[in-house]
Amino acid sequence: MAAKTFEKGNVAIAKAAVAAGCKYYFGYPITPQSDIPEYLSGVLPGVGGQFVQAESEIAAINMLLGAGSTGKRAMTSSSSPGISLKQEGISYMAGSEIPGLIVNIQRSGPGLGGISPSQGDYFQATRGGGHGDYRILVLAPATVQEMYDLTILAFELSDKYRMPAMVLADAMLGMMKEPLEEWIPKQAEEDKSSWALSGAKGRERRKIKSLFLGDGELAEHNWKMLEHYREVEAKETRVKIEVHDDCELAVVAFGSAARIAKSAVDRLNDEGRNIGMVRPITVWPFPYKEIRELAEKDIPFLTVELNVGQMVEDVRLSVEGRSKVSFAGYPPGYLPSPDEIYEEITKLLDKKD
Amino acid sequence: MPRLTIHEDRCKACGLCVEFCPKDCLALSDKFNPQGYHPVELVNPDECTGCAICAKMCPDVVFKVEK
Amino acid sequence: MNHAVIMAGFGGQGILMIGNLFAIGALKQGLNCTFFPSYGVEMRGGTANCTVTISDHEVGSPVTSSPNGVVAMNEPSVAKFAPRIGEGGLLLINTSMAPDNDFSKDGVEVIRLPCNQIADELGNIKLASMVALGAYAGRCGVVELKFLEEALPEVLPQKLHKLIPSNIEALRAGAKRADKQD
Amino acid sequence: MKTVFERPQSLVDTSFHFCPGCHHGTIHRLVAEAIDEYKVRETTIAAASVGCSVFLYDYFDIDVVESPHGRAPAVATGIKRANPDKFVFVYQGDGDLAAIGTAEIIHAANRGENITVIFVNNTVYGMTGGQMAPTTMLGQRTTTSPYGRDFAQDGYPIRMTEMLAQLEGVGYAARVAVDSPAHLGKARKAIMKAFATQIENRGMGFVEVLCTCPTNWGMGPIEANKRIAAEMIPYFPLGVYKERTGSDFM
Repeated sequence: MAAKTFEKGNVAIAKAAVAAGCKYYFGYPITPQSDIPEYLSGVLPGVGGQFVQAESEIAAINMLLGAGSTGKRAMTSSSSPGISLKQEGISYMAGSEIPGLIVNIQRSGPGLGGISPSQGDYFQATRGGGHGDYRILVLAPATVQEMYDLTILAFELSDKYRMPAMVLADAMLGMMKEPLEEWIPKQAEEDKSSWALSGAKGRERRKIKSLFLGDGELAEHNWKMLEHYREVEAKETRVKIEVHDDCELAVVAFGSAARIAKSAVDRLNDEGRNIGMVRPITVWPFPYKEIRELAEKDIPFLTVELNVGQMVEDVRLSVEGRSKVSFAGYPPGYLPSPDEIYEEITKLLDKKD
Repeated sequence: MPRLTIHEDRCKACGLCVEFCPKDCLALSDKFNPQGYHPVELVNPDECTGCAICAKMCPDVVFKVEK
Repeated sequence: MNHAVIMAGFGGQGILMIGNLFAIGALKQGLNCTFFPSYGVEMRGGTANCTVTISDHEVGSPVTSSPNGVVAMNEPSVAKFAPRIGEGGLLLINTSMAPDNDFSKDGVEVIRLPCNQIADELGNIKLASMVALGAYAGRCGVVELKFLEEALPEVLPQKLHKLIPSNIEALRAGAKRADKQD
Repeated sequence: MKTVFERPQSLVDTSFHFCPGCHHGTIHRLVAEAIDEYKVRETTIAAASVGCSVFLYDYFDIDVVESPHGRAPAVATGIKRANPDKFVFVYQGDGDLAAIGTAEIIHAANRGENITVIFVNNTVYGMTGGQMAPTTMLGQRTTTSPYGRDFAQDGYPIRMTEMLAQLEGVGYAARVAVDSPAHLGKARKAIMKAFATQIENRGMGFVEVLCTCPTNWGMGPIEANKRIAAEMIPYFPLGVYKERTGSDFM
């Protein structure tokens, strides 16, 4: 086992990108994710890569689109307002089936908002975000180690399914330090020679595009993408479930909210209650099936988010009315403590008892 | 004598070739091509010098010129 | 065991440095830990604070509203964080920067230590935060001093490594003075 | 018998969708001739833009990726940075390059991206139906300047070549036209130079091509062709605005 270092979440992402063989970074500075471009601007030139500080987030995402179209592992990173600007390019990448990694270290919105942690971009991330009808892979780490592990996984899934992938974290996970064990993926990078642009030498020319004007062409393309999505949902949904028999209530939370909620849940369980915890690791694909199975056991849910109610809609869709879904949300700009979540859970249990 | 090959089907009858031919060798014909245009035709083959100005001015790459 | 401590003071007092040192010391002792800094506007001249959470199991929340301890390097930090300390908690007040503070709370042990003066006596005023950390660590006992000393090379930038002995001295002096207060 | 003129090999043998007399076809052909001349067909990756030129990928026998509106220089930056051994060009209209994509072209130029840019200026938005472009001439009526472009209302037509030539990252900048055999010869030469600039690693090669949009100008192809010399060239002077002779980057 490699020695652990004590690392910032943002740096863990940057290190994971290098470990995953990503040599190309395109980005524009924004708090609280600038550690990522700062780290990579130092490292990438030394590994034969390229670091480009773009003139805007719009340019950066399109540089990613360009590099991705040639099959090269590449990435961009930003925080909420910058991710909004990238939506155009993400839509084009999705429509053109170009892989690439987008990191969103969420801050508080709307607008310029603030730089404190938030989960206000859940809808934007999981519903496509840009125009059209598409999905991208969205992975939600909750520890610095997961910032590393899921970044590598995001590259792999993105290549495998030719879909843009997003690591959806926030200012808390980006700025905090935790022990990190670095590792190098053994899995060889996906062979992209069957579709990537490389110059039409000894083969037919290739077009990578999202414009389909022929009769029925676009619908056919979108049906094909939908098939992809269904495959991803079936194979790549990841969720951490800690629910025991006779569970009184299961808390559903992802990312930093899950960290805070976990402390409250641990405290209640130490006090003799039986509270479960469900933490989606992929938020698209969302673990609908897994949550529905818990609902079938009559377990009620409390969704905890650092927003005023986004993922809770997915939880409600999961249970399809089978059990009660409560919500504890904290608007962008406010960071709750474990004690406050403890109180929320206690209130719910009191009502039930 | 130069040889002018006209890919009539491609012609959109914009007339730039006719306009710029220094020897007035070209004209738009009365017939229709599959695109519904009156394609260009060589009406004065003896005067053609193979200068290829028609080919260069044509936006639709209708001509091939040999000499 | 779960121990959350908030360290706070003016920017430039070495707050984030001692927070890091405490965390890495805990790591060296075989414990789990998280370090969550305040950042952004506060880094530019105002107050700085960080939360270090140490646990013998997986660390849950990296933030807390009721810390087990507070290291307050100046007056505003006492006012802001000390009232949040939970039962059985520990507060270190740097009396050099908060001379008249008389904060007290039931169930909270208070160490009052003139960290700047002690550092000055050691020959380097910049060691004040190390004195404070030594005092806090020595008293709360969550992380042994020897692990903090071991962690120093990882926290101090290379160019300050020649100052490791004086940093060790400051840690030990803090621990010793805090001990004497009983 | 010797072939004096024929379809360039890297131009796919198919009809253009462009309107009669539209110069896009002419410019496509010139670019294809340059691809053939420099034998880069098998190493070229182009970034298509949005507008009438979006179908570039149907006409060139090369690898092409489509870009969002205005972003082709950024897309090309990504391609070229990740693949410095490939030949990368963009082909953009005036709405794409000089309006929505102004930031992308200026900064790609300023970074000295080693790419070739073909900028098609026909003073109007073509595909969307003849709206006013940043290059629309003063007094020119379009569907969104029904009283004619007025500088007090809409500003002056933008001269991109002059602007970009100022930037150190640009190795070659020229404005040409394709309205006469003489101008065509110079246009061909300029496009070749812009290709060579990239091949010799001398930064961005930029060629602005003045051309017609007979349909949206409401003119016949010949009348439209005459407008270039009569109205456009006096405001958009032709010529080479910059040409680095060697690797003289600072």
